[in-house]
Amino acid sequence: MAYDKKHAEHAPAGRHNGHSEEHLREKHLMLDPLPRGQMNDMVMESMLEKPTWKYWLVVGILSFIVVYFLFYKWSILIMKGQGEAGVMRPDYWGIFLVNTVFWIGISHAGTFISAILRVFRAEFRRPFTRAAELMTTFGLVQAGFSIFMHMGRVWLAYWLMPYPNQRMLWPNLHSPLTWDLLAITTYLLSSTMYLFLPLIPDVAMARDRSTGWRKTFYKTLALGFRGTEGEWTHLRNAMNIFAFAIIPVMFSVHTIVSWDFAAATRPGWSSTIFGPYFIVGALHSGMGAAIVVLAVIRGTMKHMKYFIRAEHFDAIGKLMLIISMAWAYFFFNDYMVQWYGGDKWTQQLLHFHEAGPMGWMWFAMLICNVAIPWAILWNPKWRATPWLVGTVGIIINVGMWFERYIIIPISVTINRMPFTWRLYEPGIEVPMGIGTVALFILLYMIASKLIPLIPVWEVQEGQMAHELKKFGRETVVSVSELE
Amino acid sequence: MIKSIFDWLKQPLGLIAVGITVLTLFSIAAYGIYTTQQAPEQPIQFPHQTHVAFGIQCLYCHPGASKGPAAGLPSQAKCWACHNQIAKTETSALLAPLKEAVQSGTPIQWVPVAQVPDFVQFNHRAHIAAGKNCEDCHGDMSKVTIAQNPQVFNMGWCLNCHVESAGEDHEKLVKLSDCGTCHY
Amino acid sequence: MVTLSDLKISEVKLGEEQTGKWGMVIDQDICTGCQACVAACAMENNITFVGEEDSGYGRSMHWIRIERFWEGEYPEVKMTANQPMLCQQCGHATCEPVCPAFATVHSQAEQLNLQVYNRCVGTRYCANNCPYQVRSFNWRDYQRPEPLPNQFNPDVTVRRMGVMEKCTFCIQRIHKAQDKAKSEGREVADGEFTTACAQACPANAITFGRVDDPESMVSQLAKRSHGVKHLEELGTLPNVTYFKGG
Amino acid sequence: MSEKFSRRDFLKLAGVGAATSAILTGCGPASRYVKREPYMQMPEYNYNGQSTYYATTCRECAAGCGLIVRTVQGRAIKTEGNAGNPLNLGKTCARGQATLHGLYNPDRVTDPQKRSSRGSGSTQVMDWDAAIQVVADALKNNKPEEIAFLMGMAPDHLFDLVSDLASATGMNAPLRFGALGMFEARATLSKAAENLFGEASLPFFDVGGAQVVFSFGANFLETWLSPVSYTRGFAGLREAKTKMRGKFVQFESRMSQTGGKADEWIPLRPGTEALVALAIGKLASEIRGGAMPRAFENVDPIDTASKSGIKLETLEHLAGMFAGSNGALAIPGGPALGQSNGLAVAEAVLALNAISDNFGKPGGVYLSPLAPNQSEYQRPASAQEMQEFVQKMADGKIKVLFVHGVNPLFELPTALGFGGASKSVSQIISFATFPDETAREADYVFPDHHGLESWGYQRVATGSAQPVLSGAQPVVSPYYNTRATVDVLITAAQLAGGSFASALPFKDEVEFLNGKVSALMGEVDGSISAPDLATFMAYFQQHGGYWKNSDERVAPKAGDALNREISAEEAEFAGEGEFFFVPFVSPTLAEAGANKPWLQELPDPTTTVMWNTWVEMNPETAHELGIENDDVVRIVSEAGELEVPVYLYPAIRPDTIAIPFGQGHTAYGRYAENRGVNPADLLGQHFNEAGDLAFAGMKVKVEKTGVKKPLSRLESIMGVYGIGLGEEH
Repeated sequence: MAYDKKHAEHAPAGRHNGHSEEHLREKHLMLDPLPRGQMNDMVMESMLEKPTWKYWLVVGILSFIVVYFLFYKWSILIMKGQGEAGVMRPDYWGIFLVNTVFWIGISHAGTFISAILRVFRAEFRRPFTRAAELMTTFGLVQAGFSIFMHMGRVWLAYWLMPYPNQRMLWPNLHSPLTWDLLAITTYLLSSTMYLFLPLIPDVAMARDRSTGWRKTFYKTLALGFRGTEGEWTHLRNAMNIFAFAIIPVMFSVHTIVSWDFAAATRPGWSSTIFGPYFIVGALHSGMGAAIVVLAVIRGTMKHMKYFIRAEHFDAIGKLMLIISMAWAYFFFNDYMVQWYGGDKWTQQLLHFHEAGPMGWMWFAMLICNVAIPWAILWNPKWRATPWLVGTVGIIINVGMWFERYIIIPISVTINRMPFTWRLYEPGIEVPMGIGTVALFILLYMIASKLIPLIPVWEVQEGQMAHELKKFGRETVVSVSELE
Repeated sequence: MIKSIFDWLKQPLGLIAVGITVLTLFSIAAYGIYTTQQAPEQPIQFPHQTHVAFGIQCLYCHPGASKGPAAGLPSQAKCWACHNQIAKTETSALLAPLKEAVQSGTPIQWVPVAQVPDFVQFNHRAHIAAGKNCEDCHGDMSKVTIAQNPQVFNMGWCLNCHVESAGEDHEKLVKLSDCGTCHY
Repeated sequence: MVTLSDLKISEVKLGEEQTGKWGMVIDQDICTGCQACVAACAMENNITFVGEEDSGYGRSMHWIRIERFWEGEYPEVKMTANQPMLCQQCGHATCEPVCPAFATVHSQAEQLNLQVYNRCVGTRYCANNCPYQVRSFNWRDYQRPEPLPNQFNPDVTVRRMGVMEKCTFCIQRIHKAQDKAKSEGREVADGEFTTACAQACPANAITFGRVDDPESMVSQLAKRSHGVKHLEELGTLPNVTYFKGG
Repeated sequence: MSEKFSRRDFLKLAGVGAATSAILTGCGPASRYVKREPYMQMPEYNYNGQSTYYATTCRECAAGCGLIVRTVQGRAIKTEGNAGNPLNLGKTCARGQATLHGLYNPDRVTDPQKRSSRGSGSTQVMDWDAAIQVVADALKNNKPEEIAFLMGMAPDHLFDLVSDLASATGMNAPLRFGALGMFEARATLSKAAENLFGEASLPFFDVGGAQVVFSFGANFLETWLSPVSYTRGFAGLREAKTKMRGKFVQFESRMSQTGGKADEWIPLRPGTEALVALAIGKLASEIRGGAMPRAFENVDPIDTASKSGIKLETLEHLAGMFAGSNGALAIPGGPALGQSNGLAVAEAVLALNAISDNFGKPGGVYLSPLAPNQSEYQRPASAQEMQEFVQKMADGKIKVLFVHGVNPLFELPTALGFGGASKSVSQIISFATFPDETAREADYVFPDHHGLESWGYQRVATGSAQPVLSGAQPVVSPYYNTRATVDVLITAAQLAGGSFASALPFKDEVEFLNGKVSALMGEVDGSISAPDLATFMAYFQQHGGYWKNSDERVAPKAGDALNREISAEEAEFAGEGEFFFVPFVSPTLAEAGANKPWLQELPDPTTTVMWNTWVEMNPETAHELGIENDDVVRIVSEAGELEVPVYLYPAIRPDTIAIPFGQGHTAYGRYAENRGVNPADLLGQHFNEAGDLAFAGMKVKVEKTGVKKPLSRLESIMGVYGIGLGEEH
């Protein structure tokens, strides 16, 4: 049942013209179907493969980082107070909120890839929707953690939830933060369900191919899915509803996050364009993160080179390029509007961004978010090189983190009371931020051993629906509508 | 390993064990909360009912209530003013601590019963002036020995009364439901 | 149990103009910057000190601070008029709508911006959104060793780690004066009490009183032509008037 | 379940429950299990939960402002000014507000102590009987002329008691000294008054009534003489209620907090104050016309302009301003007087007032009224007198030294050698409330009450138009096992017997006070009057003192103020170095505030630095030397050297540096110890003609150390100075 690598990567060269069969196979779709059983086995094998010592080493290191940097430091933070972090007047908000926005941004690409591309029936999405959806959930976990780290009295966080009480006290619905919490909770719940629905057939498949505790585990998760026609219909309906419903949720979440800033009276924050700007920014970092995840999965897990191919990197690379352009547009737009506004504090802030002590970060942000993606993703060959696109993904994420850092602690340095201006120097936030990254990776590594990272039924569905047909001398892709 | 634990827990015995654990935790929590609502131990088992039965007014010993924020505890000099004329003071074991305190000049360490947290700025005077009686909040002292709270002094209880007493008077309602009336 | 609908006033009318009740006038021309108000405020309101390191890193807890800038170059250098900056008790405050927990709310009764310490969860949004930057946060559980706590004012809550605090216009004094006046069956007279800062100020640069009473000292002073309100252009309706003088 | 078990269980579980509910609901500490102590005997004027207010006197400096202290259940909560006291009319400065941090300071001396060896931290607690015996033995076993008292600047009841004791027994007369008096150059001021007006009194400047005020170095809004009173005067100068808004010009080389409020700040070259004053006098006299007064004959304005660094046009403009005003007032003070020619400066500036003819007129110069129970002005010791005293100590002529209310090891310049001379004194007994440097070098510390715990009175030296005797009473009962020094001395004198016992025939402090104050009963025009002593004393305590109802300021006899020759020499500077050195008293800390944490946390009014010492340096100069903010530099004078971080101060002459006095303690409690430096370490033994230290007459060198020590500033270095914002547009 071993899958022959040659089959995929070194397809016999017999090209006639640009529309040759092989060309189509390579460029667009996985039109080199394998038997269903074999494909299922490949996915199972990638999951059940006995972890190497390297895997355990990485898991060990990450666990240590999570336990020490995230939870131990957090307990210190809770006991000793926010003074352990670098926040002060006027930088009341620091890296914790930078990380919150950053992780929410990352979580966006998951939904974007799986919901929007599903709604628009972008076929190339099929093999990596699962990995992207996992990113949504895992990213939101980090975002939630970061928000709780930020709170001065986190043990009272439940006050932000509306619950009936004798004191007639409710959360303030005027506050963007209340909506933040509601939106993030909604998003976390809906994206988890949206992750779970397409997972059902795959865990059902896994259930049928595993023994021991895994069988119990998958049996519980599969909810008794047997693959009858009725079940498929229900599943498809549910997924369709969710795919459509989660899109506005996704847009609302980051718009609401942007309100935290846009609704404030601070110079540089009070901007009407922050909503779409933040969404595009979120997609920018999210796509970057997704491509990194894909590159890592492809590079480290067995059989993944069949499922995740250069053509997918090419497709996502194009998307990244477009999003980078959109981001540049919004950035420029925001900048121009603020600059033309001529408010003296905003002028001061813009000047501080570029020429202040953290000016290097402003330029680094532009290089990472615009210059490098444009230079590399323009080239189809480079775009189809997984490690290169993955590197660009990392660079974009660094740039987007810088962007949030500039928007939060650097921008709040400049306010309307020059007597209070002060530069932020992070403290315990840095190790705790690293802790969230470690937890994110760790969750992925655990997930890769527990659930199929490739939605194998979706891939099969795509392969069934598409077929190469010859019309005379032309080879074309035929599509049969399944849904 | 994990499976075996799961399996064991699914047995009737396992289910019972789970039930007992949950019940124990719940009981401890409930008991902990219950105990906080009990009257604490006092240095002297002060019989309020006896004093009330003699017709002593609340304000005789707690005169601050009508004048300012705190009702206050009577000084032992005040206790002694009556008690040194009462023969029983010499004999009663209950009163021995009082005698001891007065003679040695050490203050009596009462444990406060009716308390609000530090962040609540309570003023007795305003409540007495508004026509509230002591027993409305502190219960009927003719029925208890050492003071006991008839209810928990929590915000819902305070606010309920505030809103009710405001009635239809909008201005009064504004004042009585303002956060700054009690919290600053 | 009372429900929300029983409380007609609980629908806080944010964004509506408030008339203002208590106000302050500060004459910067006679403020000497002596810090007596700062010390008086700290003593009255149980404000903690934070030590050298934290105070140098923008974590001092002053509810009132005196700002001064420089004009010109040596030898024609001038210190600008000292500017005591404290909570402006805005009629339309930017701190209020952003608090998710209603910990900073507008007092409908006293027309002040309240900070309800026990409701504060420490998101610090209010401080971020305050254009005057006059809020201070309890970054740590700052310890005041025994017997310093003997000095605590029992009328003011001692704040703990993780809550925001700010100038209250000495609301405890407002309540005390009102309570006293009520017990005597009269209204609070102008000048009967004042805030700790105004009381201490050796130059009498701070005047406190009812801005809704046209006869009060503070209203009379505020009528002077050269009074300014800081950042009024933001629509915050501040209740502190400054005289730049000079 | 046994009773015992149930109780323990109950407490434990209740504790857990309370802690849990505290955490989950955010309700603060569950104070349910606190104990509450009622009064054993409630004072009749007390109510539960109600404040009681007591009038007393502020002891934070020697000005003698009246205080009203709010107490609740025996704890002092807040100090306010006593609105009845004519000196401060209900106002206080920051130090008066923070006096409670002294009362409840965690580092007070709690019991009488015997020190195992001088300077060591190990002490042995004594009981008061033994302590008093020590004092009695010290009095008895030494010759009276070998016993000396060193006291704080305040002319209070203890000073009267010790003066009485000294005059009756032949002991050395008590010396009053304070760094504030040294930096104010009080001796120079009263000497100049003596020279000009024939009366060695403290002049009083009616700033509030003036139209134009020229201040030569007088930092009257900070610590000078009576800052609260002078601040009120300043407000009067500025307020345009019945007159035009008055103008204010400050002449000084480093902009003080007072100078910061000036309309015109004139950075003259240190040492040329007398010249400038005389030149302005000459130019103003020319404008006024008539014969040129003799006082101004010697000076050449053109020469003055070049020497002082002030343009001639500026001098002319200032002279025009001074001559053209109906109410011009010139004030000498501070560093201008603390120079070798300080007396000439004081005379020249006082003489300026003669042009304006304002002696004894509103907005002019008066002589301060004497306090009600005072017969002549009692000047605190000048630095030169202190030096003579130190010499006496060093020569072994002093066997027993009592120290109260002053910390000479910190306040006196090291160069005067108090530390070395004290080794020749066989017994040093300190009555310090706080464990300061001198107390650490003392053999015994017999702590006095804090000012808010003690009885007494204090004469107001200046600042009020009415004669004022501020009264003090305990507002709280003593927190620690301390005892009033007056009581200690009375009891010890009884024990010592002989002339000591007969000099102090009192039962206790209160009897002594009654005796002193009762003399006022018969006086007319007093603020209080009563037929009997008990009532009179009750009023005295209730109102916070006794004062006359009438203005008793004395108009100085201006006679020949203008017809004396005044030296027009420049000051001489000691030491080598390129910088003039200006030490100044920290306006928030003053000489004894460093142990009060909230005073440490108060930003300095000019630099906003907290919790540390800095050296002010002109940015241009610093730039040339390659020095930046927070760079630690070594300042070297002929007397010593110290290392201190730099504050680039835009309002200081490029050839001048300045360091605040107030920090640099090696003892004095956790908030003061090992914090900052003491600029008095740099001062040499140079005095002016009046005996004041020429503290502003030093030249120093500045060396880089390469170390950085960030100063804690309230201000933003970015927002205020534009540093770190990036280069200009």
